[in-house]
Amino acid sequence: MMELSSSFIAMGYIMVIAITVGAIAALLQKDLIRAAFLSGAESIALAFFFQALLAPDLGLTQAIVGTVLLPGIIILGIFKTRRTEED
Amino acid sequence: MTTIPSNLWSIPLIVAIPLLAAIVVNALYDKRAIRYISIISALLTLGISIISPYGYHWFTGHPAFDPTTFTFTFDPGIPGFRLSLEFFFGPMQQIMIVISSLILVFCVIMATSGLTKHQGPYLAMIFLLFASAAIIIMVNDLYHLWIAVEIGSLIVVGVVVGSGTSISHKAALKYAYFSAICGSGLAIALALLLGITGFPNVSDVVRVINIFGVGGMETILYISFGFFILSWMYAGGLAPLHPLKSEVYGASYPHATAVLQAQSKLMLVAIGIIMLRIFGTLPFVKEVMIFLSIITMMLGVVIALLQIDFRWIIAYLIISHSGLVTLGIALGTKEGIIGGIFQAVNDIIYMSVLLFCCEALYYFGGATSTRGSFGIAKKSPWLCAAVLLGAFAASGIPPFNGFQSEIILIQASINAGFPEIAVIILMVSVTTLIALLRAIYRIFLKPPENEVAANAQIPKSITIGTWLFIILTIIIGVYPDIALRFIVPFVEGGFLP
Amino acid sequence: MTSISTSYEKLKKFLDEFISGNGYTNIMTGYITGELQFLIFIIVLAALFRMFSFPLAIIMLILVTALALYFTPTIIGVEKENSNDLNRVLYWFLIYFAIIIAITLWGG
Amino acid sequence: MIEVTIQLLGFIAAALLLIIGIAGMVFLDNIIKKIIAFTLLSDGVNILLVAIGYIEGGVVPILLPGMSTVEFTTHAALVFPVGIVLTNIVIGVSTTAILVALAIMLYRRYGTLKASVVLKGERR
Repeated sequence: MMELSSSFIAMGYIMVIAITVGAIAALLQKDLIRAAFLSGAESIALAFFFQALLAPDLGLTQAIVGTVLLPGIIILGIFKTRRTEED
Repeated sequence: MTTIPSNLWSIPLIVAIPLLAAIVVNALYDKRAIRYISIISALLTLGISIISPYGYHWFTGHPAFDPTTFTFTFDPGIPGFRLSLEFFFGPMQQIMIVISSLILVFCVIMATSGLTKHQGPYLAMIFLLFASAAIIIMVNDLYHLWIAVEIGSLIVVGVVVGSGTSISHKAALKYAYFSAICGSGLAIALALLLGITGFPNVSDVVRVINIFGVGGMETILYISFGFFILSWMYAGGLAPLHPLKSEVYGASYPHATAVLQAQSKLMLVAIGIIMLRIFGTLPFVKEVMIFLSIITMMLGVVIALLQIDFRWIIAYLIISHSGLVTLGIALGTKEGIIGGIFQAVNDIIYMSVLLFCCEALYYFGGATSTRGSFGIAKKSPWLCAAVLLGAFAASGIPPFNGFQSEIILIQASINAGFPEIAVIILMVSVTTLIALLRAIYRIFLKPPENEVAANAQIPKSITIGTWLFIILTIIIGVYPDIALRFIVPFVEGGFLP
Repeated sequence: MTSISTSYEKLKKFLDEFISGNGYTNIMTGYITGELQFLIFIIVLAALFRMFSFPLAIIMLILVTALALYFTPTIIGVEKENSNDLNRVLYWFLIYFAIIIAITLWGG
Repeated sequence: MIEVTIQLLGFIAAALLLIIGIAGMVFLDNIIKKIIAFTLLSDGVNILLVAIGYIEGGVVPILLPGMSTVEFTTHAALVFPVGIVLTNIVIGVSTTAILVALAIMLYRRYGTLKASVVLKGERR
């Protein structure tokens, strides 16, 4: 039991770092498509975190919505407008 | 006392009929049949809300837990902890829903009588807007409160987009953007309350806070209150977030604005009363609410003086008068709450008169700017009379309904020990008259300089709607008990029977 | 704080611009009414501070009256503040969040 | 010294995401970037809600065979936040879709995605 919870916490640290780095990296990109994909990567980490927080169904939903649906909508918008951020 | 129904048949219908109508109308898209379907479903909603008895409805159907006897019960009279999501339909809810579904009927008739072409999705949005308003006034649990605020703001965006100009797209984007932030804030507030008390039901939250206290959790309660205030500000258009809401009112069609303003008044009343019930015992809470409403009244009415378009004048006046509504609720006394809710009812009615007159101006070629003078009084004297009566009602002149609620509010503020607030209410009503008469003089009464459409035909629905609401203002103004007998029992009975 | 003569000059300049017609646009009545209304609103609002403490309210009243007279015409500033620019609304929003965070830290 | 639990890490992640999301929504100029920042903010709210419902040493709120009711009610994590979060995810998707659609409409009219140009206040 002890082993499991400590490995959970170690996973939690990794996930917090992954979420933060993913979020900041997504907002700092000039290329908007890359930003959308990075926000999807952040969502994967978030889905694992939901798993650790005893909500596995939310993990599944977040994995599908956050990595496919949301970046898909945003990329659709980017194709209809422009790909890079103007100064 | 008669038994209160615990699984009322009408509450699901009031919510479901607009939802079904929205789905059907959206699917039909461009057919002629949508006119009849939408009018029939609006009339059905009106009829159900008139004949419905009072009572509860519990979604998910779980019983309440009675902590004294350790049993489960469906009896609403027992103060147990509710495990399901609770809706309540009482007298106050009835008058609010009746008035707003009356507006919905006329709005639907006007929308289908020929300003736009692809009106299926647009009408669907209007129905969903009404549904969100009906949910939020009946709701007694935080989960549905949050859902209704979120869905309601998304639907506002949809209605504004339906007007189809670039300024309405901009207004919609801004509003959607803030709905994102403020909806998240309301979710946080809800989560904090849930964390403190463990119950999603508002009555249970209040009971837990009263019985067990908050035990050193005042800070968390204050943070939750802060997020609640945030969603109150943005859902009802209070200062300093009022530019968003006024832009929404001004950028959409006037008939849609009638439903929009009804929805936001209902939101103000519902969220305000829930805030008062949960946080009312904390120090500084009422003061914060009073300051917000005074600043809203002041800014709304001053900015309305500076506008040069009739639509925008009405938009800012709606903002200012929602400050009056919130002021009554924020005072926290019984008299004040009666005045606030009564003001909300009256406000919805007389603003609808002005908005319907504004809609009629579209048939004269959109002559709503106060820059030109169009001399519309000569072409359509009845319209001019209607708009003048609406302006008098809005500024609280005695035979109309605005007077009755404002006098209650003034008395309530004097009795609560704030004569300054009474002065401010008087100034707001006088300034409303100035702002409206300035525009009415330029557009209607001044000899014409600009050419407008010579013999425009105003549709009968607008004329009937305008005069029906004017008659309502006069009836409520002469016999205020018609409206007060719905509102007073709600307040005297400690908010819930 | 200004002396009486300079505030008199300010008031005179303000009136002159109105009379000569190059002060504001064609809705001068609205502007003048709005200006007066706004000043009185602010003064009444300052009086409402007695809800917290009475001496503070008197100080507020005097301060606000002096400042309002010094900064006339205030209505231009009010109008600018009430523009529906996204960034301006976001500014109020940030201030609001700052208040919430301050409450959090203050309450410990 | 505060003991580090998975719940505390959840709160930290929520706070970080909320701060990053708000900062992105306020300070970035590109409308699409603002929308991405909104999805981050919504994620932050979701994880805050789920972390509030977490119980240390608890179990997933699913009644498995062989588990007594008492054991379940004392150990299961709260279900209500999960319901809220599920709704919030769906609402977040629809809000994002609406925001992107409006951004496309405004891009067609103005030819730029800069919020400071498109969403400037107008004198009326």
